[in-house]
Amino acid sequence: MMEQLWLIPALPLAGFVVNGVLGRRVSKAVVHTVAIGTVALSFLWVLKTLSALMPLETAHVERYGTWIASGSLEFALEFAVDRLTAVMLLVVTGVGLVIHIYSVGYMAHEGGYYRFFAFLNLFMFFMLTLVLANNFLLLFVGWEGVGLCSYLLIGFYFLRRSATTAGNKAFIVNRIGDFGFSLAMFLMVVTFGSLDFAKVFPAVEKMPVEAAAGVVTAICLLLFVGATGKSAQIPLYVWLPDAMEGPTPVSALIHAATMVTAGVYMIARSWPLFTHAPLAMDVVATIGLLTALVAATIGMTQFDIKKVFAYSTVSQLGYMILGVGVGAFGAGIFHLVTHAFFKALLFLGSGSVIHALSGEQDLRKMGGLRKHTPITFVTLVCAGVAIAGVPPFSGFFSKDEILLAAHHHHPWMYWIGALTAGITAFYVFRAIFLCFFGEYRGEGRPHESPPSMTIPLIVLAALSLGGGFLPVPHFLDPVFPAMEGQHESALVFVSVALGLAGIGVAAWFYVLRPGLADRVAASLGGLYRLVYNKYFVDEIYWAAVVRPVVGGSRTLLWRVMDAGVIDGIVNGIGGRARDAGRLVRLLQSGNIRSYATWVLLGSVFAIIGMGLAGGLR
Amino acid sequence: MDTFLFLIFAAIAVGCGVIVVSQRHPIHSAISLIGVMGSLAVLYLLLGAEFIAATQVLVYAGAVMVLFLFVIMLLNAGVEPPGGKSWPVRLLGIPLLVVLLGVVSFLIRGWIPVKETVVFGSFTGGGPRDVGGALFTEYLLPFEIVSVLILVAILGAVVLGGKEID
Amino acid sequence: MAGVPLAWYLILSAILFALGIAGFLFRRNLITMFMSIELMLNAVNLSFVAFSYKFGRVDGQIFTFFVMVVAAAEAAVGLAIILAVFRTRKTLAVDEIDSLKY
Amino acid sequence: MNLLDLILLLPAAGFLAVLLLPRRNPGAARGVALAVSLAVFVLSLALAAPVWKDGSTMQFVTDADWIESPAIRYHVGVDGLGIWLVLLATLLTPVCVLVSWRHIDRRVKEFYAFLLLLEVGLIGVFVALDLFLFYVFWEVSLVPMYFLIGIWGHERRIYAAVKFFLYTMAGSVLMLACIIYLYNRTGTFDYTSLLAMINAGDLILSRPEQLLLFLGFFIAFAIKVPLFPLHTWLPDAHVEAPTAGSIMLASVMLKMGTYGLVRFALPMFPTAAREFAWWIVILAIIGIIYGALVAMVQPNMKKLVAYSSVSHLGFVVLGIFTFTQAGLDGAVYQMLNHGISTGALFLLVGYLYERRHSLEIADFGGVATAAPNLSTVFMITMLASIGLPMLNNFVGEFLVLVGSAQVDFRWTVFAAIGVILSACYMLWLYQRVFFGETPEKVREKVYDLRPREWAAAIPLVALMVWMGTVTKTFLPPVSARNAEILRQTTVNAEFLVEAPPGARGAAAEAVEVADAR
Repeated sequence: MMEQLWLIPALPLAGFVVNGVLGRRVSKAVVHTVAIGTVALSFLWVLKTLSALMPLETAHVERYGTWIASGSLEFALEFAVDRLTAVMLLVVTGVGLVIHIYSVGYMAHEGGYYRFFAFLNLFMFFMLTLVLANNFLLLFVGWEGVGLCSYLLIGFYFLRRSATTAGNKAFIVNRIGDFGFSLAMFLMVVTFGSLDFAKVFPAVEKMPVEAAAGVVTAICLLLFVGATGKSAQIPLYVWLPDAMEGPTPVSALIHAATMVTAGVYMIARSWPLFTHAPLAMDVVATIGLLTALVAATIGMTQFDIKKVFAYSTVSQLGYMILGVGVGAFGAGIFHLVTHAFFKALLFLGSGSVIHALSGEQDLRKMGGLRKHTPITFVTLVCAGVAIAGVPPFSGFFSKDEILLAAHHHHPWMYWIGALTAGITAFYVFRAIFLCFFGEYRGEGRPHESPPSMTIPLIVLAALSLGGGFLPVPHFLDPVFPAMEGQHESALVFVSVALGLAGIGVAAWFYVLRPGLADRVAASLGGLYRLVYNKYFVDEIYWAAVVRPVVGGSRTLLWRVMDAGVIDGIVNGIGGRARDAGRLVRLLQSGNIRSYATWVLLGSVFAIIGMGLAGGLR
Repeated sequence: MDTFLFLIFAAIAVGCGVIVVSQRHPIHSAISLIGVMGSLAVLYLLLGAEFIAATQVLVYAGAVMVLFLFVIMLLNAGVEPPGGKSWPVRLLGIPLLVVLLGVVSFLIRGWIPVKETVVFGSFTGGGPRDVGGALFTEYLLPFEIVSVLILVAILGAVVLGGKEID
Repeated sequence: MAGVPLAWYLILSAILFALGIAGFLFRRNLITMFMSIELMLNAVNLSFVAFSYKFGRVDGQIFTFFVMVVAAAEAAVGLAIILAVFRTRKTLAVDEIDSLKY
Repeated sequence: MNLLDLILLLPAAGFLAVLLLPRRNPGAARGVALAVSLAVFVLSLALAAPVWKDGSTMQFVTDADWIESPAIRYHVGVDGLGIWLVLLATLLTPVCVLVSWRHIDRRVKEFYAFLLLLEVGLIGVFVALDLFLFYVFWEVSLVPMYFLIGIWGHERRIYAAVKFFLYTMAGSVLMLACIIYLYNRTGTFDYTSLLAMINAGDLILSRPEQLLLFLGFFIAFAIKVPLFPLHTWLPDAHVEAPTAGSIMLASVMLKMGTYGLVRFALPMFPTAAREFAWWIVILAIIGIIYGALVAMVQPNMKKLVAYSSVSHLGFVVLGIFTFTQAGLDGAVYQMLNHGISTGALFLLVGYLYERRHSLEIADFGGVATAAPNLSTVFMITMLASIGLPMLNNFVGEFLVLVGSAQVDFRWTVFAAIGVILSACYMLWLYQRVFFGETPEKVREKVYDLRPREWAAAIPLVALMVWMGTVTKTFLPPVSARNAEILRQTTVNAEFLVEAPPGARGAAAEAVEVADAR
């Protein structure tokens, strides 16, 4: 039975085409009606499809034809829905819809309104394609497509150089990740002769362990390279903080809730591969954990509110990667869902603050806003407690599940993860306290945002608070392999305690004893500067990669090699030919008697030759 | 008798030829050239080419050389100045000439046996009747073409010599 | 009856021809060079006539006839050119007339 | 006379007609050129359907005597390999006519005449089945391009034109020598007869013969491609050429080289091709990375696009010398893709030049504000060029890389680096030209697309999307022909097993490699 799955991505695509072609000529109302309408229809279609397909014990596959066929290779246009996809579909269309609505208010006074909504719709199309894809190639289509939209939307304010540079950085860093992903695909084609999930995964299962180890590990590591790009893990996380140059709804939708989690989704989706490559899994988990810690420490020191949340996103993505890395795929996806709620909320809330302050993003120029923007304040606190892992809010459930699974894997992973949870609580509440408590330190008159912005905030706040009770892990049980081992409930208290301690410290530093934070920072000296400057990673990349490549290309390859050596040889050949000509033309002296001599010389040779050959006989 | 005549006129021809080449003044060269041509006419007679011998005297020694003399006098050409600019001539001229002469003589020697001799009167096909017969039958077309050529040459000479070339 | 060997005629022709070349090479006066050419033509004519005798046919002489005619025409045009050259260059020294070069 | 002959004849007739037009009336020259080129395009569309049904055999064949001795035949035909390239040439000629409408303002009728003559040469190259005829068309296409660059180019046009001519000539002379050698061996220039002889084992070239002949052909083709390190004529030629010249050069002429490799070099000298494959692939990969790196630092837009061509065509050569179905299909597809997307890039750069009269990136900035539609079209083209999925280049690059992965994964790794770099240089270009504040000069001079310019750009953009999504329209005939060519390369290698002992080892190895795949 066909459920017309293709409609789900096609609707936003239609919105993109309509807005892209006509958007400049119609009013803003028409633009956002089209954009929101298509996404809403898509959301409804998801609901309809899922209710028709429930309980969805096995995947529902729809085939629309062949995309690329060459010899025995065939790459199909195939969409599939299973429970994992169902969760993702709901998150993407649901959060996407909320953020579309929010954007109406946020973008009301911006230029390029139609462009913004067209790009958002295009993003929805690619993200839904990514989620629905039933083979790696189609997944890759979505994967690259969302990267494109990310690029377009980060560089939305294209008059600002920093914005377009950030866009380029995002695209190129993602390209490096995609390089890994595509290599993984090629390796899969070579190994399994196909990219269909339905063919690759069973083939892995059947492979003997010894044969599988090498190549499957390689595939997994390459896939993970892709994931580090898209999901902003070490060493490719550097683009995400810069991506905050884009409008805030974009940061919420693409760079918090959906696109950046594609890596997590992809790893979870290809669990049959990863479970056959324990080494790769360890790498994944370690990188995830490391990213979570490093990003969290940077988050503690930043003053740009969006940068704080950006590093928070990187850190939380680290958690998810840790989750899937230790084999707790369900928990990873669960955290993905709850994170989509509370991080979207954090960004939208910060967007509301920025909107209230007419574009101010520096925490040092905020303060005391809880009186001016009460709804934003309340919803942001909701998000804060959710991310800090305070029970019984959503972050608590999902994060704890990951941490427990990590403990089961390696106890030290748990402790680092728990420490990170404490840091997380600290920096989120540091931001909230700096923003909403104390005295107002900026200029201008803050004002609460319009309902089109606050209503999405409230919806997301509700989801952040209650999202933990969604039975996501249980729902995903049939999809993923079962985790053995039992929960050690004592550990739960540790992480919760650390989280609460983080909130407490933040309150002590920024509410009770303002100024203490600066003294602590000063006493840490170099260490603080190191973290504040994000461990100088951008600078190191610049000096170690970008500059040598660009400079080397310019001087060595272009000037020396191309213009010097190759063209030198070519022009040299031409020049020598010319020299030879210059030499030979001296014969053409203009002196008739010389010519006569040459003629005579020739005749003598001719006659001698003919005589020798017997020609005259 | 044949040998005697041949040797005398061959000697005159070569002698005059050497003067033609060695004299610096064109008048001397021209006069000597007439001598060459005259002696050649005698040799033609010895070879039985009566008509050609006559033409040689009329056309060459008479008309052409007179033309030369006129031009020399018209231009008032004097003794040529010493020195030349062509290094290939100085370097290669004489050796090449010697080699050429040697090779050609060698080839002729090898080719035509010495016992094959020329006897005066043994060939009588060179009278005006014979030449005319061949000329107006077998060689009619070349003959006509040559007549056109001469016409063109006359025109060319008139045009070239007649006025200043800008 | 003893006659002159035919080869002698031919060698005489070769000598005259070589003299003609020598004149062309070593004389620097346009008119003398032109006369050297005439000398060469005459040398060739002698060969023609000699061969005409050898083969007992008149064709060689016909050729000589044509050569004379052409030589006459050539002399007319050539001397006209020399006149023209002299008028523009005011010299007959060939080494000075070398503007047609690289 | 069938349709294909008509397609060859019509632009030739147009060439003469335009030449005979009065010089006073440039409009007439434009009109005639447009009408003729459009007519040719419409006619050539009719070629596609029969070839699509059966891509592996030659269709619309005409085989007539041209010169009796030496036996040169007018033998033309089209199959799955040539059909899209023919269509590419016939499509881009009217586009070029439109592009040059205002841009070319002196010696107008000569320009269009040369353009039509160029079309004859290009179509001819892709349909000729007689080696000598192929060579003739090859040179026929060379001459008008020489004049297009040399007469209507920019400041250093003479240098560029001469360089272009000499480079290409140096290669094609080698090719001619090889063709003549083959003729002396077999008594025929006819490609199909030659192949038949090879298939039947009547013509067995010894290994040294094959190596030398292959090299002769290969160098001619490699210069045209251009393969690193024979590429330096390309940037100069592109920078100096007028827009239409650049488009034809990049889109169609470069394909002559890669087409020649697939059509002639591979099937006729399979042993040599396989023996050299390793080295050629290394050159191709160097070209991919090198071209991209050098493109990154170019201050001139056309040079940048030219170096990007070096990079893209590296993929094509890589695909060809994988000797896999996917690699070859990808390579041929990539030829078309590059024709469309790089053609469009040159078109758009040409538009920018018409406005600002500069090709220096530094002279631009903020064009997105001044000309949003132009920027959008450029964006789509750029995305196609860097291989975004759903646009055309992705399909080709993907297949090429799949093919290379099937042979040696290391190749794929290095070649894929080029994909990263392509994003770098293109995005950077786009940022510097289109984004940012609009300088005064740009605001004054840059206007948005005019209807005539839209008309030239839209078909290309449409094709980018079409070729990226519906590959079924284009790929099947190509695949069919490539399968045939692959079979041919193994057949030849098999015959060589029975050849003299010197060739035995290599040939046997080649067969083994073929079987292993």
